[in-house]
Amino acid sequence: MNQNPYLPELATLVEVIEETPNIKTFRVVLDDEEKMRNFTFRPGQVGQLSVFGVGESTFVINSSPTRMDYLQFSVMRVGEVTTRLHQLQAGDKVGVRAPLGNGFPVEDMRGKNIVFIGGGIGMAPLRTLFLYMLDNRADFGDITLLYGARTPVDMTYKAELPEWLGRSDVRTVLTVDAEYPGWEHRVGLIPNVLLDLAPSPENAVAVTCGPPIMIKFTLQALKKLGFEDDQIITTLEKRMKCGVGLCGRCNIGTKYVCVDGPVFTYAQLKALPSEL
Amino acid sequence: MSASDSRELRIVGFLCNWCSYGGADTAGVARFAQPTDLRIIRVPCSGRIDPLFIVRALVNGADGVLVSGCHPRDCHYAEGNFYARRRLETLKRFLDATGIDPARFEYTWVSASEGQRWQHVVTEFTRRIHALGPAPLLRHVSDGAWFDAAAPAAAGPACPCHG
Amino acid sequence: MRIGVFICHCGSNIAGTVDVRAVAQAAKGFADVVYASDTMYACSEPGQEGIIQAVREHNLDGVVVASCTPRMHEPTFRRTVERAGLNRYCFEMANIREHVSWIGKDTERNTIKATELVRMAVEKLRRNRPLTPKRFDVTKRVLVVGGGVAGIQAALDCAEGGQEVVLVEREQSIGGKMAKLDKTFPTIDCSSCVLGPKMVDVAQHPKITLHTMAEVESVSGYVGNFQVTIRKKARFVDWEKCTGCGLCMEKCPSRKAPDPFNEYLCTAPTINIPFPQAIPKKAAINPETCIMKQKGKCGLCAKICPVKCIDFDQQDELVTVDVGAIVVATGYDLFDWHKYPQYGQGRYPDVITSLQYERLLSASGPTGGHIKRPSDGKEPKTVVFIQCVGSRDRSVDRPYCSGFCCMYTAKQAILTKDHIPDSQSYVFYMDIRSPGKAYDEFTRRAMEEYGAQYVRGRVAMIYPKGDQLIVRGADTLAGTQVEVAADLVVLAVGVEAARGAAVLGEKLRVVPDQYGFFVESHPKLRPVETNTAGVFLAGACQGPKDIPASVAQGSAAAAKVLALLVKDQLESDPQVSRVTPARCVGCGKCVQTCPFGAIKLVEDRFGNPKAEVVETVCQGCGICTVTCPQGAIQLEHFTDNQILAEVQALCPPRIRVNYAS
Amino acid sequence: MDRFLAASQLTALADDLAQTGPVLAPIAEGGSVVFRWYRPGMRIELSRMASTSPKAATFPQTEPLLAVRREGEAKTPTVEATLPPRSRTVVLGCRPCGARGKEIFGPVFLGGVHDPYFARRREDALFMAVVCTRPETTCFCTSVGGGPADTVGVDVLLIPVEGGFVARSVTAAGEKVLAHALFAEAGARSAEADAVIAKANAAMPPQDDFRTAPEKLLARFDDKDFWERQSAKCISCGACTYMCPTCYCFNITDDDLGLESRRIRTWDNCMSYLFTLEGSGHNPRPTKAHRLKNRVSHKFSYYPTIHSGTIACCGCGRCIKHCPVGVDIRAIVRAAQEYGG
Amino acid sequence: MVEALKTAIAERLADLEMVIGWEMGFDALHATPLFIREEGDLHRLTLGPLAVHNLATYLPGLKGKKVGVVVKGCDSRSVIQLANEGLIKREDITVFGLCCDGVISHRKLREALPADLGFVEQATWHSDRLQAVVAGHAVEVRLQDILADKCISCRYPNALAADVLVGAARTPAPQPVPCQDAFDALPQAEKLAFWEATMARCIRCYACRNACPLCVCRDHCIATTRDPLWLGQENSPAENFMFQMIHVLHLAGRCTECGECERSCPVDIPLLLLRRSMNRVTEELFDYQAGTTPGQTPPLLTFQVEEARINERGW
Repeated sequence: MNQNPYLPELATLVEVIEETPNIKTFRVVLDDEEKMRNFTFRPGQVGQLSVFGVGESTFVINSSPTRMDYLQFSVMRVGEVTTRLHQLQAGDKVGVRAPLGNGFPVEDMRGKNIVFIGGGIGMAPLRTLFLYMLDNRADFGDITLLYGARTPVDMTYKAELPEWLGRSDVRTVLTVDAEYPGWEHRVGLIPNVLLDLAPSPENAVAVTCGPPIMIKFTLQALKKLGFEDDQIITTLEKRMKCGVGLCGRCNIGTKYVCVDGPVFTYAQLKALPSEL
Repeated sequence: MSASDSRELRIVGFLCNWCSYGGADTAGVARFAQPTDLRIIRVPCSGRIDPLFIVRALVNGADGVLVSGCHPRDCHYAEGNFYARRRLETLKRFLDATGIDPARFEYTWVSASEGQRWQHVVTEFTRRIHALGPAPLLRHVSDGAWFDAAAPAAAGPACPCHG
Repeated sequence: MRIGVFICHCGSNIAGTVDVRAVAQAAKGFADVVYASDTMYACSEPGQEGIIQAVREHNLDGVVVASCTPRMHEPTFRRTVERAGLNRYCFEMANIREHVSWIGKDTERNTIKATELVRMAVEKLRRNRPLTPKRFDVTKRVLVVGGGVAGIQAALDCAEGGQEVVLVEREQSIGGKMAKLDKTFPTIDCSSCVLGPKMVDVAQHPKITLHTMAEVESVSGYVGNFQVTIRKKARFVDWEKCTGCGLCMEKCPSRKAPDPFNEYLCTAPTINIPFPQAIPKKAAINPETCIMKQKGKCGLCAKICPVKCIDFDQQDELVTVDVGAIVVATGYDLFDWHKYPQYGQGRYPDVITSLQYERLLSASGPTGGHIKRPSDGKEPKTVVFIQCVGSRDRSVDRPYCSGFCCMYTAKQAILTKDHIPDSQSYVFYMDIRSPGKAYDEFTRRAMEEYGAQYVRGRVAMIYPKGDQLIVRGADTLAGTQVEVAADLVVLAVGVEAARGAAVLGEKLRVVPDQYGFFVESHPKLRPVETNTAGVFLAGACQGPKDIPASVAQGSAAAAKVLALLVKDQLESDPQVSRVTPARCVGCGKCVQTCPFGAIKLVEDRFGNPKAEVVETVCQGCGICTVTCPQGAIQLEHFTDNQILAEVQALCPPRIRVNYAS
Repeated sequence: MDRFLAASQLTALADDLAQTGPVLAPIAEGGSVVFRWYRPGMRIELSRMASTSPKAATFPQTEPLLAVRREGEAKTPTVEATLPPRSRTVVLGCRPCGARGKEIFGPVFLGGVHDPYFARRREDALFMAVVCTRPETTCFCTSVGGGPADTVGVDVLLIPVEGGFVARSVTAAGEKVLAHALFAEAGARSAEADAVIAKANAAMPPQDDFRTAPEKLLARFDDKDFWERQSAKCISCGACTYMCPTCYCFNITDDDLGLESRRIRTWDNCMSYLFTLEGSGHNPRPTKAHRLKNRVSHKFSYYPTIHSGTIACCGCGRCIKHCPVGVDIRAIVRAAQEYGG
Repeated sequence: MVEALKTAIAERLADLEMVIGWEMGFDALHATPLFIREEGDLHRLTLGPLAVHNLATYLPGLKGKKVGVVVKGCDSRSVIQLANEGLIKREDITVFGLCCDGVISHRKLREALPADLGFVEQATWHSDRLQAVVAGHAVEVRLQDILADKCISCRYPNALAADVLVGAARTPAPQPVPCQDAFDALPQAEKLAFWEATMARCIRCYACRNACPLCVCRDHCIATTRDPLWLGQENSPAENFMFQMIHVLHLAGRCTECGECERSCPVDIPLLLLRRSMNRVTEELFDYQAGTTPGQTPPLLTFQVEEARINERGW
């Protein structure tokens, strides 16, 4: 990259979707039409969204490279930038620096059975890969999506769930932590539901993302099911500023999450110092 | 008065909502003419005024800062101006050490009914600030980012003891 | 954010000296402003509709109105933006009328100033966030403190309005000062005949719980949810059983108990019912003078009591009640006239207060309604009334007018003539203040029909001569010295805040003014509210008042209480402090300085102390925000960032965006 | 090429160079010696090492990155990179360790990613370093690959000799500067200069052998007790990182000026709690033990591991000398190396 | 004195997680904090004019632990103040107090030596005289000539509220600090110019803040937060100065004048000029010296309805 790595592309919010009380999804189109046309990225890569005058924050591009009408980011309101992002409306301008990071090892996953396990906002990085696989369905084996949230209210991508549930070429399972009026799907914690589904580790890759506590127990469940460390893929979240491996925040030992990640296999993570 | 003749200076007012802001309203209702330099920031109580707001304004180039609250014992929140009095007096007496003229900062008490007093306070304070003239401004630009050969040498007059 | 800015002409009030179009035009250039216009009267119906329409048309999520003071129309416009579908806190006002157009004539400067005030408002608004009030349940019960006529009226009105009432009175009976009066002006009707039935109503009303000989011990909580502890003082009589037969009073051997009801003109039996119409009509023992309590023997009352209700071991009792609102009606006390050297400072028994005189006039008083002077029981023929004793006198720090002394002095002069037709009254006065319905006519009658001699002037001294008192003063109208040889001197002693008002005020967080009267929320528009939500004022505790005014205020306070308690839930103002627990180090400085006890330290799940704001108690002063060095507690709607944004809007930092170009 | 600069001409040289571009020099000020942008009248002080490092020449504490303007009624933003203006920048009178320090930036800022701000400043900077004739108690440049007359990153070496300096060009750019009229023939002084260098090298204390540091530090990664003891006296300030010629961690923040805003890069400090604090409240380096571990390990383990053994430390000793509580990075690395044999 | 202290510490060490003292540091002119965890560490303990650090700074970070701390008179005030503000629990702390003869100012020492401190080859104390070899030159310096300014004006040489007091009590003999007097005498405009020039060399490393025993926000200091956003990150004189204003105002009525801010500053900014000025104000106004009386409320956390020393200004 020989251009200014700090310089964001101007982009326009084309749609803002309120997913949950504290998560919004932003659909973004680069103002430079040619750049938008030529924009390529790998599922799992991230982007930095700028609110000018406020700052930048990192989010995974959760749209699929196979559907390039817009780039999609889902944002949970936690800090200054995310709060200001939440105040934006369609038509407002933001800055985008993308793609950054490594993305999922899609090539290595071809021909394999894929198990997605997503919790809460952790569904965002899975969505991009999930859609990518749906659009290249023939390249992959069985696809299972287990998606859980605390309550139905906290579930993102509600508009798409019926379609996913309705597809015969994927198995979509939804769960919430506790009974909820009107909820017709599973009730139970993700790791428990996962054990219940018991996907086979044979020729399979598990892709998981979610809050730390969920990851911890999901890993245990996957081990119990016979998944090896290199069959488990996750994506990390770290405080980032530059996004290009300079500013010194997001390293775990010698690895910079913004450049060498955010996607790691569990085997790779185990080889790193324990500083998550 | 001279204030209205010369260039306007930057005077920031912090007024409590219940007394002094009301007092300024009362002065307005009574059409008590005042110099136009002052800009008022409304806060619920003089106890909400962090002395650092005043410092921030002065560092940013305010020529004067005027704080006004309810008279002692008349605070809407019972105690806010008692805390304010200690904080503000401490700041005022300290300012000299910073090199910022303490006369550029004043605090007082004006009740909601004291429109005339408010007019007097504003007029006098504005007169005082005009007598002092524009405040010297600290540099807001760091050397490191860009070297500007035209900028004055950073080493100004030194403290006699510290070289 | 998408901000709309509306610059109000206010007819020519603003537009006369501010170029409102220029301000609107400039506002279009401000950050996040997508719409700006000027409007003739922003607060008018079309003005408000215009705002709503613009919000919808331009998809605004924040509104700035530049018009008059926010103290006037902020609530109006908040409702407007709410009607437009926005949160009411996504709104700011710039005061360009009271603070700009009305105080300066220079249009150019006013326009610049107005523009800057608008920019300031925009910069603050950019940092506003939607706030939603919390809802909480209301306790449907009201506490009335003080059983004088104002408190009685408030209690009855509240009870009639369907609310439960707890009435607390310090003395043994309700009735207050009015119960001591003989007649009332200007009708000369019998005071106890007017008040008595109301007192009985209180006693009999099923919704009213009455605690006399009781005081408010402590108050916690907040509007809708106060917890009040009441101390019921030991009366050594079981009032459940006492029938008020009065047998004990007759037999009690210790009859030298002070008699406050009769203004200490006489003494009372140690076990006593203060007056025949007392409510409750129950006896109580004064332990100071009780032989049994002092010496351990006697017990005569216990022996003769037909219902065996005497209990020498009775202790103070603490009762706790939950109430949603509190009416303070603690009335007044008399100024201590002994501070004046010229009236003898108590050396002359025949110098008495007007309230003592009322007791002498009263048929239920110590003299059975015959005017007999204290020294020798003689009927006075010459009575001198001195007005403004402790009123309108800076030298004793009582610069205010007590209001009703002129009237009762006139009444007492009339009654004196009625009682003793050959008597002559003299009234020393400063001015006669009688601005009430049929009041001035009344004072004229005292002079003209009853022959009271009004002397305009101050009394310089009183000294005894024989069995008379020589009252020497000035007649400022005649420009001469006057001397009157009086048989009795009655001082129209001014009123002051009731004893204990200051202590009660602290408990209730109601601020007294410099003379101890409680301060109302607004002298004109909120005369019975206080600045503590849910606490109301009635009667003379707020300032000197006569009976009709006190009754009116009692009713007014009751109306406020009823309007409050008719709601099942209340909303708390969301402009309160909020803690960011991650930034709180638990040092407790905020807890220490909060005047309302609205912050407490709680432990987080790791056992670290963290400040927590009780939103319903927090009044939104922001003292805590300044106290917290790490900015972990922020007053919503007046956060550091919001105020700093205003500062920066006025004094922008002189940093440069691009040095290279 | 060798030339001679009389000690008395140093100020004249600075004055002259400052006419055509910024000059960063160690200035005596308020009892301190700090690198400042030289302006006539300032006193250059070479007798002791400046407390701050010369890294501001290539990596100023504040570097504006972007300017954003919103213009017109639509307020559409335009974003512009605010690269520093091009102008030759002379660092006059730093030590060889200070010149070497910025070389640590290269593989990072001009490696996988190209940082145009650093690149431009690096290209425009010319380092005239003074040879150290005597080591301070905190000096350990020879243990990390440098030396008192090290020429890495140096354009002109100023070798103190009787009456002034022998100015020895190391690079072509350096040679160009030596053409300046204030420089005289070096003549026999060149030999004197060689002797000074030899003596300076000999004066250095025995070297530490930090070659095993990368693996030994990593081996200590999970030893909480070790790092807690090592960091016990650390007060988590940023004196060490801000003084350090090689520390390059930075922060990026926006300044909102209403219609305009800017994005600036400022030095940041890995010893600060906020440095890695995540939006969720989670902090991967929550204690000073975690943070000191990262700082030491970055310099002596991670960086050398990534960048073919180069230690990200120039041995200037500022972090030791100016640490308010005397934390000694040498001692920590040694302790890690010695630990467990 | 040091032996008596060692004995006292040894006696109590079993009940304490650690005792914080000093040991010699990286050279003969620098001591450094020592964390004594076992008796074996005790032999490293040192005292004397090089023991400059205020070890009370570590106490808030060790909250909840039983800790011993060695304090000079000035440092002991920090312990009291921290306890008064509830930032430490006094009962958790064992205070080993010293009767202090004063500590050196490294800056004054540097000025007194023929070459920079870093060139020291050896140094030994002979009571109040330092004999040193620096850059090949042998020199002798008297402590009284290089005494830290805070020691010149010291009113509390003997540790206050100590659990163990070591050494012979000294009679305080506070003298005016010449550099403060010189600063005070400057015309106002020159003061501002002085700060502008001085703040230009500030690098915002926050050593002054982190070394300050009373700066307990540390990880949450508003200097580096965005909400609230008090300070821009550009290191201009104005922003650097603003940071010092935050520091000094947050310490108003709390500063114990231990001088750690000034001592820690790597670029020698004379921060005590500000601290002393503020302390003078709070003493004038509230008759208050922070950290001298256990149980006292800091003056800005309380008030009096009638302030004896604040005159309402007439208009």
